[in-house]
Amino acid sequence: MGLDAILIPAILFFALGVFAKVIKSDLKFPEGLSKGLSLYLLIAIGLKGGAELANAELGLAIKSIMWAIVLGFLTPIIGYMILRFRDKIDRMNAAAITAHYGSVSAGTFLTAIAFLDVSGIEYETYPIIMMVVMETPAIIIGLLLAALARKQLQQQEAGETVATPWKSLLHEALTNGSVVLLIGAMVIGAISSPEAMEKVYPFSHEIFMGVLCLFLLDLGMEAARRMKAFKEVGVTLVAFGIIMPLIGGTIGMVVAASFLGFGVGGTLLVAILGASASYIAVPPAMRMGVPEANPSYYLTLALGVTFPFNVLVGIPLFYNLSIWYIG
Amino acid sequence: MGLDAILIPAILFFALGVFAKVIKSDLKFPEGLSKGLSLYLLIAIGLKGGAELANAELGLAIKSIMWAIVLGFLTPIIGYMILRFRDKIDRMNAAAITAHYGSVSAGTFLTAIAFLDVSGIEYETYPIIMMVVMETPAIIIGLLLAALARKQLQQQEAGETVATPWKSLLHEALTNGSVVLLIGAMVIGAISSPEAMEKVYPFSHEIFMGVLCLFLLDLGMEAARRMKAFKEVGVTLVAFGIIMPLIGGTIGMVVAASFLGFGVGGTLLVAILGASASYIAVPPAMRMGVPEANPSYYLTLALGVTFPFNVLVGIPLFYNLSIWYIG
Amino acid sequence: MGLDAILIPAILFFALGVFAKVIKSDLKFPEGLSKGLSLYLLIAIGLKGGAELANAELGLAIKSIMWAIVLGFLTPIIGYMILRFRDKIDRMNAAAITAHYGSVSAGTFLTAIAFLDVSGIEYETYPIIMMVVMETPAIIIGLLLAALARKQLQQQEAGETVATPWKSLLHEALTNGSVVLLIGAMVIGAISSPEAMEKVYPFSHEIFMGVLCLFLLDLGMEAARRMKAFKEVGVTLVAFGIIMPLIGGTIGMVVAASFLGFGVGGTLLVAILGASASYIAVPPAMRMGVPEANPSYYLTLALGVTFPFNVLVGIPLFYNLSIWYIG
Amino acid sequence: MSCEQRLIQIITSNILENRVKKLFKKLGIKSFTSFGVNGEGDTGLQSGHFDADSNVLFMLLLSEEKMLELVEELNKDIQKGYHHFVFSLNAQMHTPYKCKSEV
Amino acid sequence: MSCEQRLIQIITSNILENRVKKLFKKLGIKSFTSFGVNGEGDTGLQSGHFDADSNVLFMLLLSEEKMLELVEELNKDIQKGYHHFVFSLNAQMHTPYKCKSEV
Amino acid sequence: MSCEQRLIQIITSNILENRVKKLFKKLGIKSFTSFGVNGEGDTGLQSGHFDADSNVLFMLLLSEEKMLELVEELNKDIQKGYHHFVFSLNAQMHTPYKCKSEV
Ligand SMILES: Nc1ncnc2c1ncn2[C@@H]1O[C@H](COP(=O)(O)O)[C@@H](O)[C@H]1O
Ligand SMILES: Nc1ncnc2c1ncn2[C@@H]1O[C@H](COP(=O)(O)O)[C@@H](O)[C@H]1O
Ligand SMILES: Nc1ncnc2c1ncn2[C@@H]1O[C@H](COP(=O)(O)O)[C@@H](O)[C@H]1O
Ligand code: NA
Ligand code: NA
Ligand code: NA
Repeated sequence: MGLDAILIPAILFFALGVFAKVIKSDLKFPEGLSKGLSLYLLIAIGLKGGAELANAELGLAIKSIMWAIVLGFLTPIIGYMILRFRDKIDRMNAAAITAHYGSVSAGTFLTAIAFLDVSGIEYETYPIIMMVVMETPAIIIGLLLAALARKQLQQQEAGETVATPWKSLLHEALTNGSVVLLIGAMVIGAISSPEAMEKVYPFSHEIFMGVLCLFLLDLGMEAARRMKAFKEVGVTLVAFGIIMPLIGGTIGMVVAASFLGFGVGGTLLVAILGASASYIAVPPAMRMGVPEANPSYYLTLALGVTFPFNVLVGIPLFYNLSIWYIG
Repeated sequence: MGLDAILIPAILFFALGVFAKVIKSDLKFPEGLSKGLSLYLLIAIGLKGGAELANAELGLAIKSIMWAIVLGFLTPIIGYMILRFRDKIDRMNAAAITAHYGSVSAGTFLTAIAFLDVSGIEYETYPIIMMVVMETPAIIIGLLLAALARKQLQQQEAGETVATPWKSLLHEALTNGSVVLLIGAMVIGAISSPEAMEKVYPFSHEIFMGVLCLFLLDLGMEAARRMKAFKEVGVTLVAFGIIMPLIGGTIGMVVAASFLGFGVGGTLLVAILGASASYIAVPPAMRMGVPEANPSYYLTLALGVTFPFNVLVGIPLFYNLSIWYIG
Repeated sequence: MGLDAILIPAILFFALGVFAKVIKSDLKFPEGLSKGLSLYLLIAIGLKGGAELANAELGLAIKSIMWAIVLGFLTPIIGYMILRFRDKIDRMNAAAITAHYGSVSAGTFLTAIAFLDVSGIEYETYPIIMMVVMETPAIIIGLLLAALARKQLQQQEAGETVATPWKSLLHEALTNGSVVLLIGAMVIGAISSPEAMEKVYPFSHEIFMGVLCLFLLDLGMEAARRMKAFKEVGVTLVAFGIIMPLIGGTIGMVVAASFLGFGVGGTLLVAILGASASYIAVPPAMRMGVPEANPSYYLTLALGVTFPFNVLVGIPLFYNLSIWYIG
Repeated sequence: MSCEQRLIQIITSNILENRVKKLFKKLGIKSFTSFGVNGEGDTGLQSGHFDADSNVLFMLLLSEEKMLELVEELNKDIQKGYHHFVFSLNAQMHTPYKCKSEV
Repeated sequence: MSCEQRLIQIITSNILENRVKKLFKKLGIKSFTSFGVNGEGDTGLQSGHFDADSNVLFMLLLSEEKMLELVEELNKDIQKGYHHFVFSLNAQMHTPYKCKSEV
Repeated sequence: MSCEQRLIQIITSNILENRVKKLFKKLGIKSFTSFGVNGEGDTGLQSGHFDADSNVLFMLLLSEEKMLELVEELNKDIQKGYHHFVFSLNAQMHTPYKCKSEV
């Protein structure tokens, strides 16, 4: 599988976005367009997941959900240990950054689905449910690590101990807009009658791929814009943004293939769940819950490093690895 | 007909929007998205109405239009008398508020159409023409009542009499953006050749239901946000926001079934015309023509009380009432 | 071919937009919507052109491109000579204005395609490639004429000679957002597999005509808004805005029919390439490269005069002329 | 080169946008800046969903005298019940050719 | 009729919008204007693509005392690490009925 | 804790946005706020439909000296024919850590 694999419109539009900014084109999206597109994509994927859920095997669904939670807790802890190795990155930033890797980038996940759709490869739909589940555990781990760090810092400084406002932070994590939208759309997709859903399909299914192209074009420009901050972010973090998806993706692949018994398609999707870093659900939670961390770090990593890496390298890589691993 | 009836995606998305705000989610639509969606919906419904109009029976069409005008004049007058009973609400606010009930909420009307479409119930299309017609009479009544009130107030205060600038106010009412868009799209739908219209259908018809879902999601959030103002608005007005649609809807039902001879589907639609309160066309007209009234009152009522009431209760209620009434 | 020809939804929506502003309706599009719509249209036309390009005859494609370049250079020079006749318009404004006429209005071109599609008339697709090519030569001519003018002025004033920053201006012209988007979408359309493209079609092809209607509605309003500036712009320029498309369109027609051997459909499209004036790609280049010119002039001409003239008169006119010319 | 001017800002409902623009025209004011804003106030929530619940903010640099004329016109409107929220600040204009002309 | 007030402007992340509104509520401030802005600063690029990289600007006309109360509350937040960018200017309020009431 | 600064506002065409940002970079200015606005002026209607007829407003808090440097740079541009609309106001900065650093 060569270059051909990524010659699908969605990925090409992403590349076009990056290219436009690299040649310093003045191409620009109007305010609000990307927000609108990402609302659309979350609803569409939620409806799709819900409709599938209605036909899902309960046992495997529950098993998937449990593994999703494990993934969501495990990846950030590994990430944190890497970032804290030799005290490279301070505690607060390490906590905030790694939380992003425990969660998921819907854009990357959808690109992987587009990749499978266009290549005509079948895939299990449980990963869609896993994606929804994975939005929150990572946030909780991030807040927890930050709270611990905060305590340690305050003991060192012997200053007054500021209690972490757990209740409001957890509320924030669980009522995050994208979480509510995904779960809501999923429930609607599951309880609506198939006839009713069919009327929504031209909107949610048929134009989906085209809307994804538009979204990725914009994200390509945004990724390239973020790349300018590489210098400020430093080589350690940029390296982390490439190593972490490799680790997370490998764990995801093993979980999907060995523990959930998925085929190549489903395995690629879980690998991408593991590999990708959230840039919609987690950043707000960290802004709110870990104000001491610098948003520039985590946004640059998630959008400027890991996202383009996954779209351009991660998807074909884990696709080939999955074929090899599953045999 | 039980809960099932409202388990259609459009209504579920509305409920999701309300739910999101009730649990204080930070879900948010970007600036301009709802304005864009509502432009789309007006165009789509206009085109549909126009295409149908081309095949309409002239006699029944004219009869429908005349009854629409009657409804548009009658409901606000009834509403005004209710609000002025024992001087509960001052004249200016009473005039401005009731004007909204003589006009129509396109969102509610479209939800009723979605309800019928999904349930596979046939309906007459004359109500679409009636909807367009009903946008203006109510505005005129509102301005008239306010002008009378203004005169009375000025006589009491014995101050200088400010003449109501009728010409500019009527111009405003008749050139209101949504009125122009609806009538314009209707004319275009009527005079364009069927082959030409077919090229527009994927946009105006096929993705319609999905766009409506998105719109209702946003309106659900907006309705919930408005509910917070209940306290300021007071119990009288909130009660009015529930009683008025019951009255208006009943009148509409009788008109449709007894005077226009519509079936259950068409009767439901006219009932909803009577029951719903405008939040797009009338508020601007009142802001302009009755500046003395408080926009917070009429927006809270139309969007925060009557709209959710109609979507969640009114539609299934009048559907069942129509079945019962028609026999 | 009478009035019938322009009774297609796209043109009717344009007329509705003009009408709305003429009757001073408060109809308004939300911020960013027209920018979003025009991004969509550029992508859709680019993809279409690219897919066609993959099947194009190389010889004719190259010949078309060369004639496109000739057209792009020729029309602005003719325009400049007209405007400078008896020193009617100063050099800087003449240079900036005529550059717009060498380039193309995508909106007009798409309306012409809609016109052909709806009328069931076949057309060559080379004009789509020509459209992309024509975006830049005109900009270069405009900058060149302005640079010459600047030199002359400075010699007259004996002031310090400000060198024209050619490198940055050419960079600007070649990396202009709409140019990058069009060429990028074209390349993507050409290299993506037909199966992949098919998934994008519901978005890029099927809803296309409807989106175009929405866009033209907005542009109709904008055109009417610009017409108010007629007085400031003066009768010479307004006349120029009508004469120039007649000249450019005639040249385009001759090129298409006599030198490229196109049928009526393709000839109409090239005539429209010649007749139309850019309002997306060229104005930024002129703002940047010819700051001495008044944007009010060229925006009023391109949007308020030539665009409505072409949509309402030019398309049917050149259609009939093409039939007559080709015989 | 710079000069003293007043920066006047007017926040009003989208619906009244043209009404205010007509006042500008009446006073011969040809230059202004405007943009959409949200807000809350006596007239409730202006959340920007529809024209009726959107606000617009006008920003104008004017001479003190012109500003006072404009304030007077706006106040006539306010007395009729229209809610225009109007305030002004001292500003220094730095665009040279904007200092020469009045208005 | 006009009166002296302070115009305070607060630029913060979209994410913190509700946090700031709660402060308004706490201090009994019911009227304000807000709109979305982009920016760059110590916390990097805020390009307006997602909620997390969008800013909001609050604009309030307040009495000097009320403004100081608000600044104090905001500074408590800033000490916790939140990035609120806050500044104020002298303004003259021209809407008559807005001069009578405090807040 | 607060300090005196200048609030400078620059209104220019969207097309010139990057041009102005380059000036910021040249002067070592890393923090600013910006948003899209509409307007009318000598160069006609800027109604926000396309990039070419949209305006952008930059808002910067700077020290007096830095502001004058920026104004000087902008004026060079203005002399070339570019239409930047530039004015400034006295402001008081209330975010404590923004007072320590210059720029
Ligand atoms: N004190 C204030 N500070 C800032 N903006 C205000 C203030 N009062 C009112 N506004 C704005 O003016 C609009 C109308 O105010 P009101 O007439 O009080 O409803 C509101 O929606 C706000 O955008
Ligand atoms: N000096 C400044 N002038 C104008 N806006 C600023 C300035 N510093 C910060 N900001 C705004 O405040 C936001 C947060 O700033 P910061 O905390 O420095 O990242 C930025 O995104 C800008 O919108
Ligand atoms: N007196 C003014 N007050 C407010 N904004 C202005 C003023 N003059 C110009 N502008 C803004 O600056 C832009 C360019 O102005 P101009 O160079 O006069 O066309 C306009 O589109 C307005 O947004
Ligand atoms: Na992950
Ligand atoms: Na009604
Ligand atoms: Na041309």
